[in-house]
Amino acid sequence: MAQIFHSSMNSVARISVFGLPLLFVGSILGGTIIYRSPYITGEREVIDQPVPFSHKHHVGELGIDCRYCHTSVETSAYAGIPPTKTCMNCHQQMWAGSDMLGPVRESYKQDKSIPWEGVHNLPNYVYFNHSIHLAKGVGCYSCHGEIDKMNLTFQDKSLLMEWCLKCHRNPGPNLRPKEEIFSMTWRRDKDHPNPKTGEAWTTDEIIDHNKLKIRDAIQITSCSTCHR
Amino acid sequence: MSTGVLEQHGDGPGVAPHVEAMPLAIGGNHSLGSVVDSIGDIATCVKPHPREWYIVFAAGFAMFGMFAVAVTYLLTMGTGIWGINVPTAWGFAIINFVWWIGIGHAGTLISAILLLLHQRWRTSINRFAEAMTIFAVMCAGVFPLLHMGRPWLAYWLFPFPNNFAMWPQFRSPLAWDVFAVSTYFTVSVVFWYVGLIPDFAVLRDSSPTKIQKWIYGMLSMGWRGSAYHWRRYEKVYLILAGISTPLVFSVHSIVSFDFAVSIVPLWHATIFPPFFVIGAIFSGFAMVLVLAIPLRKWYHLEDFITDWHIDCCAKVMLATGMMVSYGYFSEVWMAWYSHSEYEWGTSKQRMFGPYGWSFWCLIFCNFVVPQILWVKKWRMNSIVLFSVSIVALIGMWFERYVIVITLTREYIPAAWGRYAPTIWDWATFIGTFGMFFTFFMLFVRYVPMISMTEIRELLPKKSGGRDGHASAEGPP
Amino acid sequence: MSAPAKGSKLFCLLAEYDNPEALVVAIKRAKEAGYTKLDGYSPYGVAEIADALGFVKSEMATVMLCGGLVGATSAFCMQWYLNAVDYPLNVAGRAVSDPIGWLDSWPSFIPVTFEGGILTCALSGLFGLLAVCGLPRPHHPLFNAPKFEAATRDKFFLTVEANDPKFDLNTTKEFLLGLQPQSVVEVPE
Amino acid sequence: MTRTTEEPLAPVVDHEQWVGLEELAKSPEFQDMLHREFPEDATAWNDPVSRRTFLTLAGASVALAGIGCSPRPASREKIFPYVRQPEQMTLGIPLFYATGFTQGGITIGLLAKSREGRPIKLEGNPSHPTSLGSIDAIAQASLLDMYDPDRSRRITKKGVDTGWDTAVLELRTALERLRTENPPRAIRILTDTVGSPALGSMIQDEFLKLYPSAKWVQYEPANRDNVREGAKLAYGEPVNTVYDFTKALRVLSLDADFLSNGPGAVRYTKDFNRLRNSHLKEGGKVPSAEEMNRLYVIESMLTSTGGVADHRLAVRSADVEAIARNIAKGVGAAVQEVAISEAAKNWIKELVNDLNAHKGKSIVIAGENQPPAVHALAHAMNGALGNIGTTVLNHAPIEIKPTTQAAEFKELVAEMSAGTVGALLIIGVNPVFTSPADVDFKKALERVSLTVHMGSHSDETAAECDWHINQTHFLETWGDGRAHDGTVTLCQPLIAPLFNGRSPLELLAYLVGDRTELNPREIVKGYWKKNWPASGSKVDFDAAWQHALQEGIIPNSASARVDKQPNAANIPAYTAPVAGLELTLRPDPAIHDGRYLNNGWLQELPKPITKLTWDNALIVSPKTAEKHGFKINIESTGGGEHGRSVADMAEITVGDKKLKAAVWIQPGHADDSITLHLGYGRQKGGKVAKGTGFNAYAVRTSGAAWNALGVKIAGTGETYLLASTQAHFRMEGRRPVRQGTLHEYEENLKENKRTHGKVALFAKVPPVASPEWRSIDENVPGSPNEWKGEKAKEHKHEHTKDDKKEEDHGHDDPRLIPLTMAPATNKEGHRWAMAIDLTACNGCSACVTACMAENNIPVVGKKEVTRGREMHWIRVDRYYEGKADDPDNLTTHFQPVPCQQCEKAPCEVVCPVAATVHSADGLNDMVYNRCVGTRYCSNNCPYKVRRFNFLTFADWKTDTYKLMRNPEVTVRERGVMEKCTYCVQRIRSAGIESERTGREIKDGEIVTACQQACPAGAIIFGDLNDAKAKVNTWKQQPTNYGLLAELNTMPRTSYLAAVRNPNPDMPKPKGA
Repeated sequence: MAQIFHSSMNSVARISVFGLPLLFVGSILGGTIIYRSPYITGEREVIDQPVPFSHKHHVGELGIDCRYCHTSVETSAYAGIPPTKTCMNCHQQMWAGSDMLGPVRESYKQDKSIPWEGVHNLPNYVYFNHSIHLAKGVGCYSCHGEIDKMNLTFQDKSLLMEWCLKCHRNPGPNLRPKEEIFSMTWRRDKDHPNPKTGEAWTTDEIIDHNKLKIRDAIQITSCSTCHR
Repeated sequence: MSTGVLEQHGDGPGVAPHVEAMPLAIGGNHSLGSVVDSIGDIATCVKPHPREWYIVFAAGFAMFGMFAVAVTYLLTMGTGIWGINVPTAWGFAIINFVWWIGIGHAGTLISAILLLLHQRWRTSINRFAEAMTIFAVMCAGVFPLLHMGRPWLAYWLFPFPNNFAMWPQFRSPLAWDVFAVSTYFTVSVVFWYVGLIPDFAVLRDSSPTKIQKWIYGMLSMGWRGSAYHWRRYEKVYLILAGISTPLVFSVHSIVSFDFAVSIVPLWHATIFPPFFVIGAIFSGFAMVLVLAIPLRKWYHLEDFITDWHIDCCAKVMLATGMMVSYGYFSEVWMAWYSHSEYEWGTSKQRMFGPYGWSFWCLIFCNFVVPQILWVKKWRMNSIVLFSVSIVALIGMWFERYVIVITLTREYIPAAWGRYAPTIWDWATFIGTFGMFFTFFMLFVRYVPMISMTEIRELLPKKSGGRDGHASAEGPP
Repeated sequence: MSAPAKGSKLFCLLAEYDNPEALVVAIKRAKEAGYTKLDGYSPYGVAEIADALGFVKSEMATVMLCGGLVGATSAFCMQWYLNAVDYPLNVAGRAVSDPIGWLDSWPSFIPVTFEGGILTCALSGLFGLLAVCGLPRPHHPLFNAPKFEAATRDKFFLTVEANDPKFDLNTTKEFLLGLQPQSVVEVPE
Repeated sequence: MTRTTEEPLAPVVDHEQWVGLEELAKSPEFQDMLHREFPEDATAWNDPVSRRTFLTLAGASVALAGIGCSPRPASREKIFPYVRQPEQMTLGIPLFYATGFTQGGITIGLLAKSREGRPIKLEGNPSHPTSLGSIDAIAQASLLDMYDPDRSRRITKKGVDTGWDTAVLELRTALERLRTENPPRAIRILTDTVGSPALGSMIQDEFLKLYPSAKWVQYEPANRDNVREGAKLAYGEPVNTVYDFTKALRVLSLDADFLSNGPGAVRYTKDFNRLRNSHLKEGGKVPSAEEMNRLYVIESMLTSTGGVADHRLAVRSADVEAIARNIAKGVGAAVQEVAISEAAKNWIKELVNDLNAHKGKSIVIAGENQPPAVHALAHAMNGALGNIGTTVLNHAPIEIKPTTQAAEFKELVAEMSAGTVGALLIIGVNPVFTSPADVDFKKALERVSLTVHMGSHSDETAAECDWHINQTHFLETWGDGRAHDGTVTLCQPLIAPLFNGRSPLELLAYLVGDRTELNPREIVKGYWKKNWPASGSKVDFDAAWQHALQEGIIPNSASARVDKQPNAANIPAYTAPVAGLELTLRPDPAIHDGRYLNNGWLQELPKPITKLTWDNALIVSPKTAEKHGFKINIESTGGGEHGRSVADMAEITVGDKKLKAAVWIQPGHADDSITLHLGYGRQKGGKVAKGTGFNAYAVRTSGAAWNALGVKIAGTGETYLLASTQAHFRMEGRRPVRQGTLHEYEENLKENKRTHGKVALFAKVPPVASPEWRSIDENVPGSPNEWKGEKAKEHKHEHTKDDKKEEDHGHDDPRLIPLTMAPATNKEGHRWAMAIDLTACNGCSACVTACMAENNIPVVGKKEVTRGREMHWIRVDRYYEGKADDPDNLTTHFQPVPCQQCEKAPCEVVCPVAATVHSADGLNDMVYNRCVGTRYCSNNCPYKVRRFNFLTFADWKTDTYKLMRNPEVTVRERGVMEKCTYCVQRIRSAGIESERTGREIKDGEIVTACQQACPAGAIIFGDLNDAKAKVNTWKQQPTNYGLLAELNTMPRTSYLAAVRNPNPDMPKPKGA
């Protein structure tokens, strides 16, 4: 009887037999990593806009309040993308001839919307409501990141369901006093103390201060809270 | 590889068995080598394949093609192409799923339970019964997948670390099903493959061409027949048989939980698990006979699959047929005795409602017809036995049909409806036959359909065998 | 097959028998003679050969038991953790918010626990068997031996390996020839 | 954002707000979009209205992303903000505008809900007398008509597109020529019944004045000629009679389906149910027979009204008059007795006594399809019973011009045939389809030199006319109208005309010319500025106008009362109708006279009694069917009882007119009578209307508009597939509907202390798991069985002297302890629950359409209904008790079944992916995006209220439907289960509102869509943890029971048993 296989086949065979289960487990784990990667979630991905609007300039440098443009953020589910009129309030005088603002003027003149690219896109079966988050003391910063430092706006967080749930299960760390909701610089540390205690704010102090109870995790992780 | 000693015959080692008094497990005058020649040469294609193989394979393959068409259309359009509707949200897909998985159970039962019970007659039929199991489970497995509204999301049924932080709901019998069926399939394949390792080694050494040697050599994993290996091997095989036995019971119990855990009248019954398991064995043995009777004729395997084997299978069918019939009686009795309007009302609907014919059809197929098998002459008649087996398969299909059709008339009379399959239901169902026979015919062609190792062990000592005495673990 | 080429290392001596009883007798004799690196080969499992070799109890039962227990335990814990701790949802009123109370629905977890145990038991059996036996090993010195292919057909073989401390080519060959084999051949590495 | 907190606002109608859409509709992109069959990305519609896109759209693409087709971020959607945002609009917050829906000249006031400039839902206007906050199925579904993609989109002259300006110019020139010809050629305007003062004035005061040769003709097929003629007989003038059911303890209906058809049906249902209340009175007393009204109905076809009657007599429609005469005689009206059957005589004997015992507190009402004599008799009876002025109030007519439409129409056709008509303006009617078979309108039309059709669809009449002008929907234009009592209702537009339609006001204004006001808003406002109802003080018109717009009505504008007593002298002499088969024609309960035939919601709405969808049929009684050998084969295939019925075809012969149609066998129908509904079988109805039903106009003659005698019927041997959603009508001893009489209620309440006051009579189903009342009651605070946690188990009874008897130990019965290992969850916070009063429900199905509109429920089509796959989240089950062939003693029950929101929901436990689980406030959440479609939940739902998207049922292609959808509700894709959620979007919105402001949700703040629509007020919704909530007072009624509660599902929805108030002296059914 002649050998059918070369001796090297022993290693090949063993690696294939015992490697298969590892490959199987590995590919699942790999998949879960890839599906959380910024490539899939679009995290920190800068998107070109018809007009290169800079939050850094308007918020960080000029200090315009969020609500000047996003008018319905405190009352409605949607923060609201400002109508062209809002842009023109200032830009009729300022930078009135700038090339960059051409599409804005065109829009105003022709009564045609500026086709902005959506940056924060939630699936359509998710019913996110801005107003309740602000009312309960979750600041813009918690979801949108340091928007005052963004030239072109990008998505700062993954917006995955597990990311939503992380806060819905334990909202405490993301709460802030209601005066600081729109602040981009406020952090919960000793540099921004509770004037009453002189220490960093605690969650309980914030809830007391805001005079609004936070519903427990069971309630706000119920499916119909976000999906209808 | 059966274990222990055939104590019921009182044979000690070295004592020739009372061949006259015993039914024949192996006919003819075989030696160790002739067993390899008669069985192995089929798989290595040294012996030509009969014309019937080509006919069955071609027919099977054609039906498999139809399955592909049906599935493509299903995935394009949605489950609405089937006859399901709102009171009857489960239709053919679940009927077929339960039916196929029930058929599969006979293979495991023959391999595992009969091994544990020291039944010598399992040896000749266990290999292809196991193959039947695997292909039947494959056919069964496609149905739960296809019947989902959004089958592309089937992976949500597995607990993998997903980014929406949602998990399967482990109280649902369907979540259990996922684990039961996938475990069952995996363990069946493992069991089958472990049994095949020494036979692949035989084929490696006996096949004429280099490519066959290479393939079988790889499949045999370099099996050499060392006594150390044999000892471990037999232990593993025995334990696999040991765990397969509760596995079979658990799998069909869990399949029955799909019904029994619900609150549908006549589904919500404690009798369902045993009733389903027995029914599975009944239909499985019928399928074994449907496969064995032609195969042994076409491949001239009468020496290995003897009349005794066939007779044993027929007796099992008769016994299990009576047991399922008891189940039918018990269901009706309990419904009446419970004094529940819903249970009894639904029973009446089942027997005399619009689908009453299917209930009586099932009584005829599963209770009346198998009574023929009391008569030994008819048990021994291949044609009668083959026909009874086919009838039993139909009957067991109707059993599941009757169960699913219960949905048409349950609690709220205003919501009562009807159910009828569409052409696409049939195409999918028949298509799985194509899938089954395609795979089975390929198995017959390329894999030894009877375990040569175990047959040789079963040979009398004078022919080099061990009288069927196994070697799992000797005395210390 | 021709005799092994000169100069190549010897793997073992291979004695051929045509029935298991003769092989068992030969193994017993070789054991008595003090050989330790012995092995017997047969086309089907013969209990007496392994017994004669002194390999009475295999380790596979332990391997499979451990595999099964690990699988079952992790299946149960997984279900409890996922449905009670990580995202405890109120399913048909069968859940309460506290994870321990949630164990009240333990009967629902039994099927998956059981299946998990069976699955890992079977897989550990398969992979354990291969690992313990040193398989897959498609290339093996024994396959160099002429006639060894009959080991899967109808012959029974005894090997004395060259690395046996008592092994000496000539005396061992003599000894083996004294055990009434049908043939004795040298098997190169 | 709920309606109760939102004051309806008047829209700012400066052109700015609407210009976007108007211009858009003209743009080629939009036209492309509308015409393209598969828009690639319908969301990228460069349009301010869809700027927020339609949240519902991307479900499919997102789901596909899940399998890796597009692993990249869920979707990169474009955002199109406004250029100038309308001031009162806040994104995501709905606005409500008062408007009105007109049918048959009567307008019901509505509040239209608008999201980002799109009307998405219609609700009743609480300030409006016809609505009082409720709505009927047709008005509700009229929303879909506006978005109907089959609507006419152009102005054509002989099929060739022309513009509005051209059209108006040419028409004016043509009319001018006719006017100035010598002699002037006749001009005719044909409209339906006009109740709009502005339009009436436009026609009468301006158009007819400008064109002296013009005449105005009104015709609609389901007209109220008989009512007007009857009033003339009784009063000498066509008074408009309004009934006050809140004071009527005894009601007799003479073939009148006043609860679901005709003017004021919504209001009448509301009023009727004020006195049809089984709730216990002060001191836990069952209401007496004098505290609850009693309804006697004499009719041929079983109707919603007949379904809730306490006593119903099924006779041929033609025989009603004779019985009416005898009753009238009995109550003292000056009429002669005539011969009637012995059975009827016995039946009316006690009826007459009962009516006589309730003088001034009863109503006799006659149906529109009864001849004038019966109406006159009804007036006479009301007069004799002293009801005039108390329960029966006569007003001046609300029609601008009350006419006898059939006669006028016949006259018009005669003129046309004679060739004397120079021009015919057909506005909003479809006479080619609806004219009686013996009046050949189509042929006559050929002899008219100028024919102009204005209509919303390019229908049968449009095809025969030279000109077609597309008409606006009422939600697209300004208008006014009058309520059933004459109250002026103002109708505001919600959106600019989607397809550039024009309103009749606009057309006439342009044709009149020389007007300063050409815009419909200016016309309506201008009219009312001149005609504002006088009141004592001086009115600031602009403020009053603004207020009226907000309220939707002009206050105190009901028509003047007419104080006259009826005169029985003019009632024509009785001629006995011939025996034998009769054919009764009626407007269809869903599609009316055919004008809504292209409305999928109405087509698929199971008709209240027959449960037929998508078709009409010749409805006959079982006996008549047997006599002629007709049968219905419930097919064993497909949906079967739940959709598929194969009916025999028959040919009926009325005079020389013949029609082949399917036969539907209806228990409760009078023998020797055939009922056929109008409106089906249209040739040019649109895509939805195509191929549905049989054209009843083919056998309708002007002489026998409603009722034809001497009809012959014969089977043709053919069969026809009918889609009926419920063919099985027996309860099979299961009693899903519990019912009893007041008397039985009282008796049982006395006897059943053991059950803590639960009425055993209503609970005759054997227990399965635990006693139903327990599992229901323990949820109700203040009930003796309230859940007290562990303490309940060791409950030791304080024995008093009187309750030593065994039966007082109900709670010691081991069977009475809830059989569950799982303790109750959700004890704190809100616990939403619903109760449905079966006493009140008359099966009108307004709830079903309201639910479809609110929850984006798809229409599946006839084929899918026959396969048992209709998608209604709430269905109205209909059962009969009694013998099917004994129509007089057949009791009908209606039971609306939405999701029961079980606390121990069987559906949840079997879902393998947790797609349906409980929310913290006890809702049975259905998470569409998690659903993989195993359908196990549907199997395990004993109520069968879950609906599955077997195919792609939702319309993802039609752009206009995308505009219509409620953005708060996900549109479900194929393969997903769906079901009633208690309108969770409303609950969550109210929850957010209350959480944001830190207040509690008030009882009644959240209303579900079905509850809101229900004219009968049969549905109540609220928080179980609020002890004062109305839902709790309902649930504490002894009649409260849970459907299949014996399964221990602990349903949050419960039912109040149907309690009737039959006359104990009435003849009992044979064998009873």
